[in-house]
Formats: sequence, structure tokens, C-alpha cells
Amino acid sequence: MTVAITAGLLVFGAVYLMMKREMLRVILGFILLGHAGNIVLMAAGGTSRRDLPYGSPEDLSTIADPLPQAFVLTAIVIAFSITIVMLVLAVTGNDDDDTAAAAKEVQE
Amino acid sequence: MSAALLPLFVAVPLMMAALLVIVGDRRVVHAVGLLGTMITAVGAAVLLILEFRSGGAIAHGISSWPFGIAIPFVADMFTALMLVVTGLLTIVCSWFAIASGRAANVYFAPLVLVLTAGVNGALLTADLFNLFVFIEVMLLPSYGLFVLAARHKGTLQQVAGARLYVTLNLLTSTVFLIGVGFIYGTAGTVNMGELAGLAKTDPTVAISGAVCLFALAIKASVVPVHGWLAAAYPATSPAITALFSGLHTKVAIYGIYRMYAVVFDGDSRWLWIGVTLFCLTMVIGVLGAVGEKTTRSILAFHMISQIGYILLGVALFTLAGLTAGIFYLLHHMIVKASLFLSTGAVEVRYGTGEIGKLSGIAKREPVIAVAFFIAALSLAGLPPFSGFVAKFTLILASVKAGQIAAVVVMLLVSLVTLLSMLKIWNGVFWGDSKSSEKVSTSNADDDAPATSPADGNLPEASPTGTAAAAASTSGRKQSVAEPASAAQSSGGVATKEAPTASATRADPETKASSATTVAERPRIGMALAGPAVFTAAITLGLGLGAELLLGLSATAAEGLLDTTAYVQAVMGS
Amino acid sequence: MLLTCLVIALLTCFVSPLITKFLGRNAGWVLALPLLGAAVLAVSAFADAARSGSADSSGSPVVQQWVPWMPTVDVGLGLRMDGLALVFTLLVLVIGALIMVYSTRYLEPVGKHGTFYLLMTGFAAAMLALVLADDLIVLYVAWEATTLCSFFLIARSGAGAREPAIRTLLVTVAGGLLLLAAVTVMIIATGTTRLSDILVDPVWSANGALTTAVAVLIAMAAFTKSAQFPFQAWLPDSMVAITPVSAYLHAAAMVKAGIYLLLRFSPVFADVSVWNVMLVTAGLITALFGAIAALRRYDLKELLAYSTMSQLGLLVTMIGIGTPEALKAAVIHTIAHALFKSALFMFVGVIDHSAHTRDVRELAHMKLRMPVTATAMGLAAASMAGVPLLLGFVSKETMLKAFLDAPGPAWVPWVVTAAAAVASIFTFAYSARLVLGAFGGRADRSEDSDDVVREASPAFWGAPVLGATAGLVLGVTPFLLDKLVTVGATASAGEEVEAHFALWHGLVPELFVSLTVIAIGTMLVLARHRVHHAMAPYDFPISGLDVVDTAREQTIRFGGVVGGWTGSIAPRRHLSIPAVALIVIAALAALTIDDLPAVVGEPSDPLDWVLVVLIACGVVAMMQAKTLIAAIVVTGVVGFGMTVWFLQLGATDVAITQLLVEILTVCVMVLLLRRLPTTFEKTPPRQHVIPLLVAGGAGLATTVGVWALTGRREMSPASEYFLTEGYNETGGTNLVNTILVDFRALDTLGELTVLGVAGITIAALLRARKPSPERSANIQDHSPLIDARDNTVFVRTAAKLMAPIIVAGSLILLLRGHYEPGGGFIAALVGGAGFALAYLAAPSDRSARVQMPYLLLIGLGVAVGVGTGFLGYLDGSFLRPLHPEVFGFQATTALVFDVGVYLAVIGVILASFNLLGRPPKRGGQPLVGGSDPGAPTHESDVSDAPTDREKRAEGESAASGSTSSEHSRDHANNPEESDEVNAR
Amino acid sequence: MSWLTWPFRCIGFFLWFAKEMVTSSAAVLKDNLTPGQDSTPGITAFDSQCRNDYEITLLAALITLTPGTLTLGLNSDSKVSQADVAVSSPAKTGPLTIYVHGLYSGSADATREELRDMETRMLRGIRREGAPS
Amino acid sequence: MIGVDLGILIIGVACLGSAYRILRGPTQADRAVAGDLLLFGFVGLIALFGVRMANEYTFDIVLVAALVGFLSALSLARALTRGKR
Amino acid sequence: MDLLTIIGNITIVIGALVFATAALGVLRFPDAYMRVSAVGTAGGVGIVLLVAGALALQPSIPNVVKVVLIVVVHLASSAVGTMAIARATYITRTPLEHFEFDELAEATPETDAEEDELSERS
Ligand code: NA
Ligand code: NA
Repeated sequence: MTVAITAGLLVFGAVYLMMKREMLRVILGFILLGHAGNIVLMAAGGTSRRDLPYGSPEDLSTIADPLPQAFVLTAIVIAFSITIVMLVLAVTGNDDDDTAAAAKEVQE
Repeated sequence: MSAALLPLFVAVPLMMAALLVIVGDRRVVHAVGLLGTMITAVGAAVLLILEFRSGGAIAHGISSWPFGIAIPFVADMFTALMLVVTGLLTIVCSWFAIASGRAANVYFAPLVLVLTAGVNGALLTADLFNLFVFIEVMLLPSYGLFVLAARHKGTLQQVAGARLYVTLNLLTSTVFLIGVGFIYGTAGTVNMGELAGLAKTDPTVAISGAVCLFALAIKASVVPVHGWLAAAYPATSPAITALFSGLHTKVAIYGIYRMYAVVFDGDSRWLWIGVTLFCLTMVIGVLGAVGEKTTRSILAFHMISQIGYILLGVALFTLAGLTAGIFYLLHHMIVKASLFLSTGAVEVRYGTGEIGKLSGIAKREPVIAVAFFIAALSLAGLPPFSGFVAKFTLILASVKAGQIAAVVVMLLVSLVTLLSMLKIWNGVFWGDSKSSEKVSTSNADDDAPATSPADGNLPEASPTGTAAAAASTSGRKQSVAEPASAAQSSGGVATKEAPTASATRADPETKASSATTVAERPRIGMALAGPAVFTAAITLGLGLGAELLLGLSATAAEGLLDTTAYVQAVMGS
Repeated sequence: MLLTCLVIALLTCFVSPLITKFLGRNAGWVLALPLLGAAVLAVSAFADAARSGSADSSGSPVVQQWVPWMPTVDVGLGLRMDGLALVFTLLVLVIGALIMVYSTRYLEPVGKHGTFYLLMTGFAAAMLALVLADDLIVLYVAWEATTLCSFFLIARSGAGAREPAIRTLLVTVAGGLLLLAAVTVMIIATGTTRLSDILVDPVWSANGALTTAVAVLIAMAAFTKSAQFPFQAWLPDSMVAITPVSAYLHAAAMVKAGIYLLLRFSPVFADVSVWNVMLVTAGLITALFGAIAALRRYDLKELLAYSTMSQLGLLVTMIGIGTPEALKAAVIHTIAHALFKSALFMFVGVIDHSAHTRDVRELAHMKLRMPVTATAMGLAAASMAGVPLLLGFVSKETMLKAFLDAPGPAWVPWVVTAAAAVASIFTFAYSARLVLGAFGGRADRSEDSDDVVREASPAFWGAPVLGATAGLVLGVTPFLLDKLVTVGATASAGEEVEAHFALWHGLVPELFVSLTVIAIGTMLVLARHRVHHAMAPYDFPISGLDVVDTAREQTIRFGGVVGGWTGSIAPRRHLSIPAVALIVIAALAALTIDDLPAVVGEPSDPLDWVLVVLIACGVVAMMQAKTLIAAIVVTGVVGFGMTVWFLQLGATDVAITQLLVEILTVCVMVLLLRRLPTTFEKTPPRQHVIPLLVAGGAGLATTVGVWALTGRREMSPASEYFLTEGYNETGGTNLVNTILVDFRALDTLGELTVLGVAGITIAALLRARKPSPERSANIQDHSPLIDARDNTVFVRTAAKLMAPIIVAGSLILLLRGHYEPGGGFIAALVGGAGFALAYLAAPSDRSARVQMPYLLLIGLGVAVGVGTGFLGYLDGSFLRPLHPEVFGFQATTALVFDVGVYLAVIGVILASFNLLGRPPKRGGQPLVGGSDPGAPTHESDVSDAPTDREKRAEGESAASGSTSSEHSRDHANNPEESDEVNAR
Repeated sequence: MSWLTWPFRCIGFFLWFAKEMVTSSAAVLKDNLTPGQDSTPGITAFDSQCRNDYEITLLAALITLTPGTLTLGLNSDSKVSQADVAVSSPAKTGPLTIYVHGLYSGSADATREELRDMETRMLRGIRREGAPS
Repeated sequence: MIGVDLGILIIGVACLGSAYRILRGPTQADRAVAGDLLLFGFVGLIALFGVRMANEYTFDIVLVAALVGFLSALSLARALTRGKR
Repeated sequence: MDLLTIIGNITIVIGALVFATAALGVLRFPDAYMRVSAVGTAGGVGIVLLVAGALALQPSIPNVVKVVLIVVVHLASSAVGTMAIARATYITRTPLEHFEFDELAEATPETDAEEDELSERS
């Protein structure tokens, strides 16, 4: 339940920020969304087993699922890559990161 | 072909990309490396098609791990067809990019190769998380390609478009990731073979799968999540728009087809949602197209509309429907690219794609005009081009499936499609190039210093001159639907462009000074026209010789209708 | 044989440009021959069939051929010629040939006529294919081909022709789509595409609704093509086309395609009352409207256009009556109309060419001295008017007879005949108006004035004279047409029809009607000026063209509105829609799923709530943050919260990665912060409402989704495998890492590619566009604390302390990754942190020691990763890890793979710092590495540490205590500026 | 000889510093927990006797770690850079001024006094030779 | 292990206080320093949560966190001066 | 529960409390400089105590080594980081709201430009 609430909170913030004008806030929203995706992946492996997946454990009933961890690792790094790209986009638009103004100018 | 070689579709382009980055800026090496790799890939994919003539599938678990552990790469007829057509498009668009100067940097070839690796991986993989990864492998180079421009000549529009493009795609892939998470949470696997049919029996898997499908639908730009594509695609260069139109949305569509066929087993309970949404997509897309004012935004909206058609095939989920849908998909990739490339060639050479700013291109550039017109008619579904076969088979399938409303929608949309194609034809290709010459002469009289001191090879008009030219152009065509607003809008652009003119002037692919008249520009050479002509020829060929592709599509459709071969291949049994 | 005809026509089309190239306008002579040849071929084939007795169900001869085309959808190139097809084949080919001949003189002596002949012959081929088609698809294809040919033929007639061409195209394509719909329905209903089979399919009698629907679709399709009410408008509109085009369009092609279609389907629908009512009503309205309108035209060609409309109306009415007699009339009237209408158009063209006008009012002031033209045109017009001894009279007689015998309620014959009679009266009148308008003029002065127009050359008037004469000959000897009309009418009636035409049928009722028509018509002609004045005020209330144009404009306008809904290029609008859609999906899911599997185990720990609260605060703080710094800081808070969460969930590697990524993200953000404003813009409170609702809904949906869809199953089989077999299979104890580099190395390969490409992408982006200028903070420039060199001492010293720890840590993490937390990514991120530290600790941006050939590193990283994958083929599969013995140790290629990962990550981090955090290279080249175009050497050579000169300059500026110059150097983001600073 | 005593001096200094930490923490804590502020904040310029980057960094860090005091920054009259010079740098020629924000010392001079005490103890503790007396 | 749980709660509350300061400001420096403290707090939380879960790699993470926490502080300082070193 | 565990728990609570004082300082002190000052101490020392306490709960030789490294790195990094923030605070003209004396301001040469800027800000 705690994980579910965390995911919900992250999505809440993410969507709110994505609906903002400034590119930076949108990026921050996506950072939150990325967290949400990761926590969902973690949740998908089950959160009742939390022991470290190392070695060759005897009793599997308490060991955390390693597969989602691998997924999340991949996802984190991918999200990091895109975040950098977006950050650069945020400073190559206008003099500021005001996407709305940029859009307006483009449409004129 | 041994299934163990399937990963090479990803590995070889990736390796080549890495090597080209290491080699550095050697144009010829880059061109040869890029085209050579792509041609090899297409050749290999053709071999796959030959292998699957009578159906079947091959699969390989990467690294030879046991079934369920390894990431499986699978190929069947559908995959092979997509591999061929995406590869072909990449070649054609790269050719255009090289001809138009867009590829004149160290980044282009590696980025396109990585994009290819991503596309191929996304087409081949039967693992949903791996699909997510490959979608990202497609996307990252696309972000780079989107903004690619000559040094410091990137436009604000490009950046604004890229922002939209990146954010939307990131949203899409994150939603997809969350969907994959839910699938793993409910089914305990992300392997398509193990997931086969689960969504039909387990509602929790179904809703998880629905999240993934929804993400793919955003990527494919299905109504109501369609607008981003129309807004973003025209913002980049023509070559890249063409490339993306053929690859990105289409891989998403492929994903939808594949996932619905395998994971949902074609569950008939949800098909009505698809039919409704895809019909809406057709209508909204085509209406958007007919209202637009530049060639590429018209074409971008068309893409949305056409995607509705393509996806209707899967929403029918009959053999006829899937066959028609797959045929439509392949046809559309080629024709859309052709349209983007022919109008792109005009845009590259004449500096604008705005309706009403150009005229008489048909007389000056008959080859491009014919190529455009063939593709436009094909898009509108007129015989004897591939678009007719696509539309006809789809209508046939819809009638067979009792979706009469969809048929009505398709027919109406065809008409509006034609209307909007005529808009481009009328606004760009038709007319007299002489009349614009007159305008420019009068401009030259008014504004003596027409060239800028910095790089004075292209004449540049003052804002007022440009606005006047635009206004008089539209004034002359009284019969054009909205002369007043056209004049207003083009005038607006002209005034706005003036300050940025110095930034964009020398780049051959950006909007150059719009007052430069048609007659003064050098003609479009064969190198630049070639891609459009080539693809137009293909659509004609696919119309006349439709049977070949129809047969292959039917084989592919059978593989979707009965996924046994696919699933067995993935399961290694 | 039929295929041969079609191929001849197509070949004619294909070679026409070549011939035109050599012969110019005279190509028409040559091109007429194959058309005539094909006609002969068709006739002989038909005659053969008649002799050999191959006949259809109704007993009339038939020639058939079938070539497969798309067997998958059962479409073939089916050709079939029965009597009806023969009639139309002859019309298409013979009239076509006449017009080819005529064109040789009509066209300008010099000029580009290639497209004209191409399109005309293409038109003929398309029409031929249409009438010969025995496959519905071929029929449809040919139908659309005629549409396209006519579009181009109209459009090529100058700028003024474009809009008419477009209108024509839109109307006819709309009709084409209706035909397509009909075709599809028929194919599905009967299971075949073969027209001849479909026409005799039992489904028509079995399924009334289907029959009615298809009848309506076919009728509407034909109406658009044959310009029947309410689709009549395009026909006069398309008058802008040059005369040969109009002649062909009106006489034998295009509009006749609709008539053919109606006749073709008449056997099936003649008994369907909707069909009868539609055809008769529309036909009569069109006939009357066209005839009245024709009477009011000044332009001779326009007059003829309305006349065509009217005549077609009569034809449609005949088909609508549907009796054998009516169909017989339709067939012979089609022939008659083709002859006189083609001749009339061509004559108008002759006049136009000679007099340079076709306006009645201008011609009234001229004297046309064109005896041949006048006579022959008179004949053709008389035929149109239905004057005895001419074919038009025969056909009109037949028509009236059929109307008088019309089936149905008793009033029907009367009404139909009366309406047809009225139309015929007007026909008589406008026929006279045509001739009188052309030749009734008086030159104002003497005969040698310029207003006298002389006869044109025989080559010019030859073709139409032939047509007009044929009308006369056949009018006198109508029995010559008996056979042709018999087979034609039989085919369209679907039953045996005998046609016997004679000059004199006796005193039959239709003769009296005819005579009445001629009498009243004559009176109208005599009183023509008064009639004209009386009719002048009455115009048709709605112009059909306006309807088309309005529909088009409104579509475009509405399209603009629809496009406007999503027109913004700003991401936020586009991003909010998917969020809302997801909420809807969640809501639907909540409604459909009623029972869920039980939750397994205890998914929460009480102290989880600490994290939930912290993350909640972080998220709310991010939403509330008004300054960029605050936003970035609280983003870090949430990121660290996630780190702890991962730790709490037993994901050590993930936690470390998250931590490092979080910090590096903050570092990059700070690099960019100086180019962004300090604060976010304020939004009025009411603008928060919708975002909050949407965000809240999405959040709730996510929570419910996670709650419902996770934690309700035992461990997955794959994970069990990893836990039990992972160590045995790979020798690695860090099972997460074994998944990354062994089991799912492909994911990791993709991931490292993504990272590397991100580096390339930002390099490409910053090459394409300069970043926004930096905005300096409000710095206290003269403070004793301002000196960067003094004040970075602490950091530099600390960095020196940490450097060995970082280097060692990075290496240890890399090497132990397979066994304990670490691996290529984590190690590289730590290494990257080291570079970040080096960057942050440097006393100036320029001297930051992060210059390395990042593109090369990225390339090497990817190459090493893929290369390791290739090595796997030694053991049979891509990316298969190998375990060679190296110096007695068990090594694994997975480590090499991790090195690839390491290189790529370092490359990206370096790219970020170099591209974003350092001033551009000298000479205007931003630091994107040696792979820059124009840079001959590799980037390791050019993008190294500052040159000696640079170092000296820095030393000097520091020594002289000129802190402000140091400051401004940091802010120098363009090459000119920095050169200027350095030059000082 | 001094290198023999060095470890003990070092440890001695750090023990002294730990004691200082506890006492000044108490002051800060008391101030914080009681209502109102009884602090006497101010910024003091302190000329250091430190000779190299390590010493000055350690001193600045210790000042910062000490409750109630905070190093704001550094100013050297001699602008000869130490950044690019390797590990052991020659002694500074001019005075090295540390600016310290103090909370409870009452006056600049009092602060300087305390800082001097700390610096001397520190240098005695960590220098192997040449420490100030 | 009551001490660990208690420690987590105390630090959690302290972090909330810092978060308040980040939002309140009033100066950018206030936000930066509060952020710095917050990140320290998370380093503590990592240690405590790790120990509580008996994670044998707790101190590895804390070490990494200490290293990169430094980066964050430096970055915040740099953010205040907008790049001025 | 052995002695080490008890010591560990106690140390942890003390560390947490020290850390809490920093937070209290950040909340209650009246100006930015005093807040920075609070963080510089408690942020460093508090965390060190926490980690030391944690070590007591998970004692092992490798962990001792790691903890020593952590303590050194953390003390150094927190102090140096705090100083960086402190300096940035000052040079960006963050107002020193409460002071009895300010020798830094005395050492700052007042220029015309600066006066202008100051008057603009007030
Ligand atoms: Na302190
Ligand atoms: Na303090």
C-alpha cells in the first residue's frame, strides 16, 4: 500500500508539473514520472520480500525479486539520458525556457 | 537463415554507428557505411521474407539462455516485411538527407544507424521490457536527428518541435514502462510467448496490457492523443519528417498489431473500442489536414488520418482485416515518405512549404510534380496505385465484418483527403512561375539593397516587401478558398521571419528568404528528386502488382490470426 | 481478343508522347488509327462470338476473357463484351478517333501537345476498360481513371480551369466512392468480383434491402458522372476545357460512363421501385432544367453543355422506366446523341477558331461564310431537335413510345411523356438557337469587312461532318442499327429484345407527340426574342457550384477548427490529454474488474510511511516551488527519497544508481541554471484547478493500479530461476548484475547505446543552436571573497583528498560488480562524479579538467559492448558470456561488456560538462570534439587542456588581481567575446 | 624528534576539538531551544598563519564544524596561484585572511582570540615542525 | 532496534523542517542551505534504513552518498552564483 | 541485546538529535548566515554519529574501514560544501540581517557602481 501511495503521489506531482508552461518544470515532472515508473516496476516484483538477491539463497520466500531491479536499473539510466537531452533543449529555445512563448513565436 | 543471426539486425548497425563515431568526420566513409549497412540489412530481411513464404516463424533466445530467461528475438512474415520496408525507407530518406545537405555532419549517419538498430530490435523482440528499451534506442537518436542542422542554424521552431516531440515520447515510453510493470506484476513475465492469450483469460493482465496498448496508441497518434504529431513533425527537416513518419508511428502500430494478436489473442470484446477510436482518428486527422496551411502540416495530419485506416485492420481482427491493415501499413510507409520527400525537395530548393507562397512548381519541376501527384492519388486511395488496393481491401474487410459505419467514414474521409491533396497541388505545384517573377521584379525596384553583406549569395527582401509579395500572390488567386486569411498569415510570417533571416539564410533546408522567387532558384536535381520518384514508382508498382504484397500480407495476417507458430517459436518448442 | 483491344488502347496512350514529340499536333492522325483498329477488332470478335454461338443467359452473343490480378482478394482482369459493351466500345473508339483527327487542326500548330494526346488516349483506354470490365474492381479502377483523365484534361486548359477541374474532380470522386461502396457490398454479398456472375446472382431476389441499397448507391454514382440532378453543376462548369475535350467528354466518354453503368445494372434493378423513381425523377428534372438553361445561354459551348445535361436526363429517364422498349430507346438515343453532340461540339470549335468567339451576341455582328460547317451543323442540330429523317428523330420516337407505354400507375405515362415533350420542345428551341446564333448574324458593313468569317480547312471540319452525316444516313436508314441496338438492349434488359427501326412506323401516338413538339418548338423559335426576355429574370435559385464551393470552404474552415484543437506546439496541452485518457482507462478498468487475487505477504513496513511522507512533502514542494533553485533542491529530495525506498525494498544496486544519477542530474541542471530565469512565472490560482484535478485523478488511478495489479502473485518463474540458477550459470553472486550483463545483456546494450546517443544528441543540438545567453547573478564584485582561485582552495583540497577514494572506488565497483553492488554503470557514475568534482573544484570553467574526447569514448563504449556481443558467437549466440581462463583465473567477458558500459557513461558525463559547462573553443567552434566538420585532427588533439598561451593569460589576470576579468571570462559564452578577453 | 610526537599531538588536538564541539553545541542548543535569540552575530577577519592549502582547508573546515562559527571565505593578498602547484606548496608570502561568521563570541576581537587559540592548537597538532608557539 | 526507528523518525521530522525552509526561503541561500541539510538527512536515513534492513552494503552506499552529497552542496553554491566560481 | 547494540542505538539517537538541532536552527535562526552555520556543524557531526552508531549495529572489519572513510569524507565534504554555500550566500549579496560587527563589509571597497546597485535594490 505504501508503494502504491508513493507511486500515486509521484504521478500526481508529475502530471501537475507537466502541465506547466516552463520547460524546466516539465522536465521535473518527467523526473517524477520516471520515479513513478521505477517504483511501479519494483512493486511489480512484490514488496513483501525485501532481502537482498545475492549469492545462491536457500530460502527464496524472503528474497526480493531481482528481475524488476534489473529493469529499474536500466530504466533509471535511460531516464537520465533523456533528462540531459531535455535539459539542453530547455536552454536552446529562447532566452528563457518559456515553451509557451517559443510556441507562440513559432506559430506567428 | 539461422535464428541465431537475428540479433545481427541490431548489432551490425550499432557496431557501424560506433565505428563511424570513432572514425570521425569523413563524409564518404559515413555515407558508404550507412548505406552499405542498410542495404545489407534490407537484403537479409528479403531473405527472411523468402523463408516465410508459407508462414512460420523463427526465434532465438539471446545468449542461448533457456526459454523464459533469455530475451527472445522472433521473426515471421510480418516482422520480415516491416524490416524490409523500414530499411528501404531509411535508405531512401538517408539518400534525400545526403542530397539535401542535412547529412553533412558527423552525427547523421551514426544516429540513423542507431535508429535502425532500435527499429529492428523493436520489430524483432518478443520481450516487452526489451521492447521498451528498443523504443528508447529508437527515440534517442531521433531527438538528435530532430534538431540536426547546420552549425548554429537550428531554428526556434525546431527546438520547440523537439521539446514537444521529446516530452510526448518520453511520456509515452514511461506509460509503456508502467504498463510493462503492471504486466509483470500480474502475469509474472514480460515474455510474449508466455503472455500469449493471457489478457483474454485474466482481466488484470488485460488492463495491464491496455496500458501498454494505450502508450503505443499515443505513439501512433490515435485520437484523442494525436495532436502532438501534427504539431511536432513539421518542425524538423523534410528528410527527418519523412524518416520518422515511416519508422516511429509504424513501429508503434506494429506493436499494437503484435500485442493485440498475441497477448490479447484478438479478444473480440474490445474491438469496438478500436473501431470507434480509429474511425475518429480518420475523421479528425483528415479534417485537421484540410485546415492546415503548410504542406508538411497537411501531410502530418494525413498521417494521423491514415493511421486510423491502418489500425482499423487490427480492430476488425479478421484475416481480411489484418491483411488489409498490414498492406495499408506498408503502402502508407512508402507513400507518406514519397509525399514528404517530394514536397521536401520543393521545400529544400524553394525555401518554403507554405501553401500560396509558391506556384508553378509543376511546370518547372515536372518530375517532382508527377511523383507528388502519384503519391497524393495513392494516398487518397485512387487506382491504380497501392493506396487503392489498400483502401479497397480494407473496405472489403470492413463490409465483411459488418462495420458499415466504418465504411461510410472511410469513404467520406477519402474525399476530404483528396480535397486536401488538391490544396497542396493547387497551392504549390499549379500556376505560373512567371507571375511570381513579376512580384520579385517590383520588389527589386523598391528595395535596392536586396542582398545582405554577410553572405550575399541569396537575395533577401525586406519584411514589407515579402509581405506585399505574399499578399499580392494570394490576391491574384481570388478563387483560392481563403485569400484574406492566407494573405494575413503569410504576411505575418514574413514580418516575423525578418529578424531570424540572418540565422536561417544559409541553411539550405530551413525557410530561406521567402521572397526569392521560383524562377530564380536552381532546379531540383535528380539526386534530390530521386527518393520521391523512387517511392512514387514503388506505389505504382505495388498498385499494379498488388498481388505480391497482398499475398505476403495475407501470410503475415495469418501469423497474427493464429499465433501458434510465433508462440511456439518463442517458447522454443 | 478483348485484352488485345485494351492493350492496343493502352499502348496508344503510352506511345502518344513519343509520337507527339515527332509529329506535333498531327499526331492525332496516327493516334486515330489504332483506335479504329481496335474498334474493328472488337466488332470482328463479337461477330465471331455470334457465329460460334457463345452467348449469355439471355441469348445474346458475348466475348469473355479473364486474367488473374490479385487472387488474394479474388480480383482478376476480367473482360467481357456483350451487346451493350459493344455499343459503348464503338462509341468510345470511333468518336475518339474522330476527335483525334479533329484535334490535329484544332490544336495550335506549335506547342506542347504531349499531355493532351496522352490524356485523351488514356481517356479512351480508360473508357474502353470501363465498358469491357467484367470485374468490379477493374470497373471501378477504370471509372476512377476516367475521372482523373477528365480532371487533368480540364485542368490543363489554363489558370481559370483549375477551380472547375477541382470541383469536377470532387463531385466525380465522391460518386466514385459511392460506386466503391456499392462494389464492395456486391462483392461481399455475392462472394465474387465477377460482374457477369453478380448480375445473375440469386442474392438480388433474396435480399430486398441489399438490392435497394446497392441500387441507390449505383444510381447516385452514375448521377455524379452523368451530371444528373442534384450533381449536375460540374458539367457546364467544366466547359472551360478545350473543345476536343468537351466533345469527347460529352459525347462518348465521362458522362456516358454513368449511362453505361445504369444500363449495365438495369437487368438487376429495373424492378426495384426506388431505382425507377430515382432515375425517372432525377432524369426528368435534369432534362427540363438543362433544356431551359440551355435556352438562356449565350456561349454556344455552354449551351451545348446544358443540352448534354438535358439529353442525359432523358436517357436516365428511359433507363429508369426500365421496360425493354425504354432500354431500346436508351441505346439508340445514346448512339444518336454521341453522333450529334460530338459533331456539334466540334463545329462550335471550328466557329470559335474561325470567328474567335462563340458568344451569340458577338456572332450576331459577324457573317459566317462557312457553307459546309453551316449545313452539317444544321444537320446535327436537327438531329438533336428530333427532326424527321435524322437519327435523333428515330431515337426520340422510340423514347416517346417507351414513355407512353411506361408501366406503373396510369398517370405515369402521361406525366413522363408530358415532361419529356416539354423538354423536347425546349430542345428544339435551343437547337435552333444554336444554329441561328452561329450563322444568323449580320455583318454590319460590306462583305469584305473583317467581320466576315470564312470556311475552315476540310481537315478541320471533316470529322464533325462525318458525325453529322452519319446522323442523316442512319436517320434515313435506321434499320442498319437494328442488330446493334438489339444486342445492346438485350444485354441491358437481361432478356431478349428485338429492335426494328423504320423511317415510317405509321400513325402512332408518339408521332403526334413529336409533331406537337416540333410545332410548338417552331413557334418558340419564331418568338425567340420575346421568349428570351420573358425567361431572363428566372435564374436557378441555388447554383450547384456554390454548393460544392461552400461545402469545400466549410470543410476547410471546420478542418482549421479541428486542427486548432491540438494546434499548440507547447507540450503541456498535449501532455494533459494522455493523462486524462489514462484516468478514463483506469475508471473503465475499475468498473470491469470485480475480483482480484489475494495480496501475498505483508507488502508494507511501518517505517515505509516515513518515506511516503517525505516524498509527499518533496512532491508538494516541487509543485509549490517558485524559484528554480528550490525546485531543483526538492527534486533532489524526492530522488533521495527514492534511493532510500529502493534500499528499503532490497535493491542495493538500484539505490546506488539512483543516488548517483540524482546527483549528476542536479549537477547538470546547475550548469544550465545560469541560462534560465530565477523564478517561475506566477499562475493565477484558478489556473491551478484543472491541473490539480487531472493530476489528482492520474495519481489516484496510479495508486489504485499499483494496489490492484501488483503484489498479488508468488515469485515469478524467471526470478526463481535467477535466484536458484543465477550463480551456477554465471558465476556471479550479484544476481541483479548477472541479469544485467549475462541474462539480459541486450537490455543493457540498448541502455548504454541510449546513454551514448544522448551524448551525441546534445552535441548535435548544441552544434545546431547556441544555448541561451548566460544571466549573471547579482554578484558583489569587489568583495574580498570574490577571488575564485583563493576560494576554491577548500574544495580543491577536499577533492584531492577524495580523488583517490573515487578512483579506487570506481575501479573496485567496476571489478566487483558481478559479485557485489557495482558494475559498469555504478562504477562509471562514480567516476563521472569524480569528473563532476574536478569540474566544480576548478578555479575557472576553462581550466576544469574534464576535456576528453567524449565522442570517441562513447563510440568505443558502444563498440566494446557490441564487440563483446560478437564474441558471444564463439559460443553460438550473440552476447553469450564466455569464461576464459586468464592466468589461472576464471574471467568473464561480462566484465569486458561492463567496460563498454563504463566508457559510454563516462563519455556522456564528459560531454555534458564540456558542452554545457565550458566556454566554447576558440575560433567559434564549440567544444564538440575533433569529429567536427573541418577539424582535421581527432578531438583528443584539439580539445585538450587550455593552451600555454591561455594559461599564461589566466595567470596574468590572477596576478594582476583583476577579478572582474576572471568573472567576465566565465561568462564569455561566445567566441568573439572570449577572444577579446584573452587578447587583453 | 617532532615526528615521533606527531601522532599524539594529532590525537590530542582532535580530542580537544571534540570537547570544544560538545561545549559549543550546548550553547547553540540552549539558544535554539529557549525562546528568542541571545546571539551576537558578526563577521570577523582572521589572518591565518597557515602555510599551505591543507592547513588552511583544515582550519576552515574545523571552524565551520565548530558550532557557532562558520567560514565564509578566503582572501590572500598574494595572488600566486596554488591551484596548479603540486602537493606541497611553498609558504605564503602575504597574510591569508579567513572571514568567519561567529554567533556567540560577542565581538570581533573575542572571535579572533578564540580562532587564534584553535589555529595554534591545530598547527601544533598537525605540523611535524615549525608550529607556532 | 528501537533507537534506529526513533532515529529515522527524528531525522524524518527534521527533514520536513528543512523542506519548509526550502519553500519559505526567503533568500535563495536559505533554500540552498536547507537543501544541503536535507541531503545530509537522507545520507543519515540511508544509513539507518540500511542497518535496519540488515543490508550488508549499507556503508558502501553511505560512502557513495557522502561523496556525491559533496557534489550537491557544491552545485547548490554554484547555482546561487549562477555559475560564478 | 548486547552492549554494542545498545551503544549503537544510543549513538544513533544522539546523532539524530544533533541533526535535529541543525534543522531547528535552519527553521528558527533569523538569517541565512546563521542557518548555514547551524548546518555546517550539525549536518557534519550528526551524520557521523549516526553512521558510527550504525557501525555498532553492524560491526565488521570492512565496515570499520568504510566508516572511517565515511567519517573523513563526510566531515570534509560537509564542511567544505557548507563553506561553498556560505561564500555563495555572501557574494550574491544575501543580506546579513543581524550583526554586531562586520569586518568583511569594512574590507569591501565601495564603488560607485555598487552603490548604485545597492540603492536600486532598496
Ligand atoms: Na559551524
Ligand atoms: Na555553527
